Amino acid sequence: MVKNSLIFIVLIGFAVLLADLFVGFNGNTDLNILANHYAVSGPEEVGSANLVTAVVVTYRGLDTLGEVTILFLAAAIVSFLLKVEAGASRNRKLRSTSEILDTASRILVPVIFLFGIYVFINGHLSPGGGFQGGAIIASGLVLMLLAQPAKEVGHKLITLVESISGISFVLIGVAGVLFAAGFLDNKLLPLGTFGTIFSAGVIPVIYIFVGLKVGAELSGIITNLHENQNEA
Amino acid sequence: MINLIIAIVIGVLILIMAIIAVHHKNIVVGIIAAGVVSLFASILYLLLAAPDVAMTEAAIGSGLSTIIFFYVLNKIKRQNG
Amino acid sequence: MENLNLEIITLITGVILVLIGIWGLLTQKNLIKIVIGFTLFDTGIHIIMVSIGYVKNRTAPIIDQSVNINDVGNSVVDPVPQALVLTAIVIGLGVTALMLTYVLKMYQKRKSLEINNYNDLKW
Amino acid sequence: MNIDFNKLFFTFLGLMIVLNWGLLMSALMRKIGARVAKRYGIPWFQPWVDLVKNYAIRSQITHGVMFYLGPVFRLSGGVGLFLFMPMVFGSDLWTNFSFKGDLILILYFQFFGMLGMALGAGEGGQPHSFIGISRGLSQFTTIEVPMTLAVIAIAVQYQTLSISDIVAAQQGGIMNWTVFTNPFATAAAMLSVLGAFGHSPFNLVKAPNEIPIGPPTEYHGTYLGVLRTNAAILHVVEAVLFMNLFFGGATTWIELIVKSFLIYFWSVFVGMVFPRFRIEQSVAWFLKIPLILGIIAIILL
Amino acid sequence: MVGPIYIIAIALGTAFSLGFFKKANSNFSFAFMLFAMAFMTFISGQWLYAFLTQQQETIQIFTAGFKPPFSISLQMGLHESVFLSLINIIGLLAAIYLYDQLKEKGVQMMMIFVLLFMGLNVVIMTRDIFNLFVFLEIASIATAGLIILDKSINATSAGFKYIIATGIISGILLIGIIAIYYFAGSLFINDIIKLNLIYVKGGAVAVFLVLIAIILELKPFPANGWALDVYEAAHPGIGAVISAASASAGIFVLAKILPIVGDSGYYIIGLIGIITFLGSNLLGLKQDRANRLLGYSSIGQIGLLLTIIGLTPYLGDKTLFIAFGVLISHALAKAGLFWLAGIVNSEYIKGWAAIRRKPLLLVLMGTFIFALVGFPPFPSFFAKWELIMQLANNDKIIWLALILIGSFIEGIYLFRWFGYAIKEKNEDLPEFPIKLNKVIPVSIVAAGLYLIGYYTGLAIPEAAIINYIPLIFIVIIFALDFLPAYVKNSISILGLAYYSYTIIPAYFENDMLRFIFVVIFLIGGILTFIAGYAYKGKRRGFYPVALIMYVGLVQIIQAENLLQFFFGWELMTAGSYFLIIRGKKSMAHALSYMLFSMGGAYLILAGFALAQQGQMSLSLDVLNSISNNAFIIISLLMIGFLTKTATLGLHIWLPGAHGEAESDVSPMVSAILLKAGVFGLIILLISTIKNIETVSIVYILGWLGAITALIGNLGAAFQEDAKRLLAYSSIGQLGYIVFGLAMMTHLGWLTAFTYTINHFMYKAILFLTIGAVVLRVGTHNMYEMGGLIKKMPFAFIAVLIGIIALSGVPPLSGFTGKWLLYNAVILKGWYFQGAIAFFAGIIAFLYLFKLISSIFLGQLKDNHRNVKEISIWFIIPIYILIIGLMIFAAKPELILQPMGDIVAQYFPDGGLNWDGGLATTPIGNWHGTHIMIIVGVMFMLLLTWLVVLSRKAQKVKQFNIVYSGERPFTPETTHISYNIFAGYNKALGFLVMPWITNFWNFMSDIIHDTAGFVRRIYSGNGQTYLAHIIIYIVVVYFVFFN
Repeated sequence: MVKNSLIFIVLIGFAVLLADLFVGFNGNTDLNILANHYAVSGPEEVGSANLVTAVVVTYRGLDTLGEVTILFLAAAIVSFLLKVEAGASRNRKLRSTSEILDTASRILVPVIFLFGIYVFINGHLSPGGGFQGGAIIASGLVLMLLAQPAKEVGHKLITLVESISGISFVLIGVAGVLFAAGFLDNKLLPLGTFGTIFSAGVIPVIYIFVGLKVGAELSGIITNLHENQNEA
Repeated sequence: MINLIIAIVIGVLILIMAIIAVHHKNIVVGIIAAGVVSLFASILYLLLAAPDVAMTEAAIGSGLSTIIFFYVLNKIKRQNG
Repeated sequence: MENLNLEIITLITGVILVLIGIWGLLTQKNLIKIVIGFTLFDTGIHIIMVSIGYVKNRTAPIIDQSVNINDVGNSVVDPVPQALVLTAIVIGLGVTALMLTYVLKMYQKRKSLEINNYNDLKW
Repeated sequence: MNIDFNKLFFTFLGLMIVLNWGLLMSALMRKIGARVAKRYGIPWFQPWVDLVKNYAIRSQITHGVMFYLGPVFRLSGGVGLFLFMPMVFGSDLWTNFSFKGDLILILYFQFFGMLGMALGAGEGGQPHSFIGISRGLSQFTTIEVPMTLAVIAIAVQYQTLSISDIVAAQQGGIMNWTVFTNPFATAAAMLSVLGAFGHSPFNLVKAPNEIPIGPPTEYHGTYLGVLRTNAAILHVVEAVLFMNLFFGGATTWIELIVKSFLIYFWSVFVGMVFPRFRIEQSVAWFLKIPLILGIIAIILL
Repeated sequence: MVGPIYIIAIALGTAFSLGFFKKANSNFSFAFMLFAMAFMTFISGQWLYAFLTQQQETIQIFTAGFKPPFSISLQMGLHESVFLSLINIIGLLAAIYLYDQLKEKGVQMMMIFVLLFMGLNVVIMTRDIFNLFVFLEIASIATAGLIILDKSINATSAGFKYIIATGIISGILLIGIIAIYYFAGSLFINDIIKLNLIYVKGGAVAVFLVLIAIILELKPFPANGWALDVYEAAHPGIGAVISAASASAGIFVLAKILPIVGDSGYYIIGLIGIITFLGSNLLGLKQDRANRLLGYSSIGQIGLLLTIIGLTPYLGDKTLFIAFGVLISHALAKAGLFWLAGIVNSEYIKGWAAIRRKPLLLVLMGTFIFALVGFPPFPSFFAKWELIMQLANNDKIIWLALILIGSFIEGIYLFRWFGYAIKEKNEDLPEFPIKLNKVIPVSIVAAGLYLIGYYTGLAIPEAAIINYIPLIFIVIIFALDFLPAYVKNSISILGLAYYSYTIIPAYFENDMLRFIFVVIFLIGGILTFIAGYAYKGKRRGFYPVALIMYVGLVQIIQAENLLQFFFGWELMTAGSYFLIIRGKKSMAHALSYMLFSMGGAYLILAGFALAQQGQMSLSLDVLNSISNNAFIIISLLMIGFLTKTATLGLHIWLPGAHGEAESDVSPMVSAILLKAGVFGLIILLISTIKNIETVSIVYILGWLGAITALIGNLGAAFQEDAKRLLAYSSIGQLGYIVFGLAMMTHLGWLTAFTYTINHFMYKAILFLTIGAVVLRVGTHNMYEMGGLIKKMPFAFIAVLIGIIALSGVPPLSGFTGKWLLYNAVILKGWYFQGAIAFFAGIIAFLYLFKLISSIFLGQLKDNHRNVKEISIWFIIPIYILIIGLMIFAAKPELILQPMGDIVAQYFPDGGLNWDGGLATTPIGNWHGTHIMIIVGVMFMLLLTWLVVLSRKAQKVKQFNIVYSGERPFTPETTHISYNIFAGYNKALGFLVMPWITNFWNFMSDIIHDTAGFVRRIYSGNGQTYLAHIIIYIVVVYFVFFN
């Protein structure tokens, strides 16, 4: 209890710190120069209707690359840690799920997958993008696994998608250095007509790969957790 | 103004849920409460004109994250039993 | 009430959520509860970030019919914090997944979820 | 070095005088001791008899080179001290080779014989010699401390380390003697001389009962003769040293004989009165009273 | 040139492609990964090369084709390229080192490994603060992944602690970043810097959060429990990466964001740094697990770096040089040590004794330890030197002191560990396999340390004049270590002879003072080396270290500036440490030697630093004109030198160190080495002769010297171990020298010089002889010997002459010293001190007699019936020295007159008057030659007299003692040599009670107990560690902001 009181006091101290930090915060009334630039020049420079996407994929593309790398790392570590040592039995005795869930999942999963793909293809036009789409795809996978626990998910497929999309991402970035103004430069492809699917340069392409990659990585994490479900 | 009230209500709910998440003895309840915090947070994001973030938070924070929690918890329970 | 803006409310919510998260991190003995504390902490930070990017009475930074294409600078909120939060959320998921996997592995080895039982390394 | 044969002759003559006086003195002391103990005692010529007898003994054994050299070292120590000691003040002939070195040389040359003797005895087979030597060395170290203080005190007092100069400074009346001008230094030195002569209470080194035989017995015959010769010389030279330092020196041989006898008698007298100390007692004793006297002597400078 | 962006591309491409490979192709995938690492190294290396040699300009790399702040930009400049090269080289070597592990664990680990380095590279290059966050996160997560390489429970729980701690820290960082964005409206670091956010109320807090988060990533004490657990639990190969590469990147990041903080950040960082440096090293003292110890040391070094960064305002443009020196030493040495830990594979530091089965590894370990502690010729030495000098120049004395204290504490545990490696029993320890892929990286970093050390040395003008050729000669000797001892011995002698030939004549012409010392050092060195021929086999490692000592000694003599002097001093310390630790039971003694030497060296360093303060020069002449703090400076330097002369209070290392050393090492470290302290003292006193403070200091010094002489000699009298006896005797003799110097008169100094030369000769004679005897009989204990005079007459004569000389009995040269001493004392008026010195001199007889009689006289022990005379290779140098001694005794004026001329430069009055061979002072006179003749002639006459009388003396067996009245019952009792001064001990033993040893033990106990108490904060509970982090943030915040 003494310890908790101490922690409480420390937390109050921390609260004071945060209060000092935000004491002058009174909401923004205007955009700062940077944001204004993105808002005003973004559409011309990048051609993406969704400014967040413009920032995420192009202006701060390196962050995004880092971000998928983090997921990739997380997936790799999870896979490494939960990897079944050779020789361990893969004794699977799974309870069967209900017919309804099974059937529903058979219909729903492809729809979810398609939705996910839609979300990341339209990332430069509407809310959503690679991450959201990838997460949606992974959710579909979860549903599938819930419905059919015994289903062997193709690890190879996941890895293949993950690797190819990752390499493609990097290659697009490098292509930007070689053929355009810099790493991950958007103008590698023509900007197209503002507001259409085939616009905004390489953003849709990148987002596709991001979406696939994130989807694959999250799926990887989940399947790894799933597969060891039954081994004690 | 309506936005303000919704924000306050949701804010309070978030905090209550957070306290439940931290302090409830049942871990399952805790995990769900944490998921609900994320869900409410995504509503806040919508209010704050951040649909992208809201989507992500909903899909990842309250969705996948909670699922992973449950997977792990489930595994732990099985090993126990 | 005139100072009470939407973003301030959310900011305060975020700050308190951060504090609750830290409280959970520091006081809960159960490993999974600790991870829950961490996710709360993370979510709190995200809320703070988005609040900071908000500009009063503006729309999402997506140029569609509701936005005048010639006056974007005065009609949308700051896209930068949102972009950052997107990144941060995904990172948070990665970290959470990792933590949980570690917890799982620790449990497999020692059959305990009490953090006090993992004190072998010390001094 | 130009060899001055005249000088060498007188030096040798002086050595003979000292030797014979030393032998006689030891006989007198034993006589006095016997009389005090209500015995008749030895005849006065007994030391000469002993000496001749020892030198005459034919059977000789040796335990090795160092054993053999031991007495030589010992006698060299005694003779060397004599050589570096001015005997009679004012006489160029009786000052030996004292101009080659000073008081420091004398202080350190004392060890020459001791060390050699210790080593020689060490090579013998007799275990007791070791005990004796270790005790002797132990005691000797502490004797020297008050002695040194006294020496420093008078060296500072007279601003010289040369013995002849010290004697010269004491000429011109009894009140110029160090014993009166610097009584504490003298007292310290006179107490330490008790140990130097090795009479009771500080004679555990060659204690007749505990170490009945030790080196003096193992060193028989000629060796013993050499040691006896040395003892006779050394006692006189030591007494002369104290005489020179504290009692105005001697301008004639007669004065020398009288003064050295009295100084020597002082140690015998104390020995008659006090019982023997154990070695740690004597070590501690020398570091108390004589040391304090020596320190006072220096503080008073 | 290949653009830096390709580092990212190649790393990511590799990591993503690795997924294609199957486990069966693990060799191929490893090669693939290695290629990526090599390519990254190549890119950074070529940029470094361009910056260094081609005046390449710093470049900015814009991503996405937009200029910052609109897009993320990277920067590649000289500093970036240095850090990238360092990190990538370590990465490449680490990958090679981890070959087996990575191959076995599969592609995931390889991916993680590559990504870690990708993350670190970007962290260094990026100029965008959020990008910094993302890649820091990559690095953290990758580290967390690497930690669990072996999946053990400890590794996993450590990984959990790590990930949750870094999670919190990055959360804090994120809050700070978003707040900075709010205040600055930009994420571009250059923009943020311009805005001076620190002056905005909330902005300051935002900056603080970023700063504290970066600092927390660097694991400041005490909020670093999580990191320590990681170091302990992770595979050492990973520990190396974390300690060397990640920490370097962290330091760079801190430097990068520091301009945002502005000048006010320096103070915080400095304070945090010094607390970390001291705290971490202190706790390291109690640590006996190797990996964790390395963790403490790593954190300590980072603390030092933080301190250096924090002191930037005072260090000025030297900061970079200093930080670089410390960092590079830390990174390379720590990586090397971690890798060694992986090879040795022993949990506890005592188990490292196994390492000496592989001499190369031991040498590598030594290199790293010495580099960490800051010995020459490593970069840390020069860095530390500059650091201390700059601190002194800016009057930051407390910082200076704290840094030296911290370094000292670090030295304690590092050398304790090294001592275990060299000396702890290793028979029971398991063998460890030795693999080429593990040894090569370690060797490369060690070579790097030497190379970089050489170049850092060149960067300092004062150090650039150091002659490295002798050191190269040593390296060659070292490379020839496989040759038999006699070959190396010959080479060494030739080397020293040539060295002597090149430098001695010049000194003879110009500088007699240095001439004396250089002769003692070099000629003494040659003589002791001759004895080395007596050793069979290879004597691995002996010659290089002995030569290091000699080179160091000559450097001290040759030194023209303070740095050179200190360079030589440290070199000499290092060499002698290795010599001393070669002894069979020398572990603890070598440690204590090292600690006193190190402490002394740091005092000297501090003294030098303060002395040159404000003089803009490092020449030795600065000592002449000390004005401020003169008392402190002179005292510091003096105490520093007195540690080497083993003056009372600082002497406790000597008996063991000299006593347990090898037979030909004892004379080196006694007769020769101790003179280094004397030389230092002489230089100091010459320089400060006119300084008012010297008067009071030398008065104390005089008492110290006299009492040291007494206690040293008394201690010797009670020894049963022959070599320890001589060791104590050295303490006493050095006490005389110090005493003589302290008198600050012509005669006093002449005494000191005489003793210096004398002690060199007779102590060399005695130590060589006794050492040779010990080699024959196999024991140091005098009571286990006896009667050896018949077996080794040459040895006996040598010892006899040695002890007569040492005791000061006329006519040998010891008396010269005594005579001068007492004349000096009386003229100076130091009567009591003189009396004490005299008393000490007489006590010398006790131990000298014990020495010679116990060993050579008395009864021959049964097991020595067949021993032979000591080796001819000992006899030769011994008798050469005896000849020297005799010449000095017979013709003292040959040496004393020139010495008088030297001393007259400093003390023109009160010298000796020479009239032929007759020396006179105002009070005394002495004719060495004549006394020798008189005594000789008299002795011969008397000997003849005895021989004439008893020429037929019959040689009998020892126990044929019929002339003694009493026969011993058993022969065993006839040689009494154990505790023969029992009575004396009873009376005076209280003087040699181990007060001083107890005092130092007490100090040591207190420090260790403190460490033991404080380190309980590391409870092992991850949650507690989190609490530490939060508390740390709050406390630092309130300390600096309110």
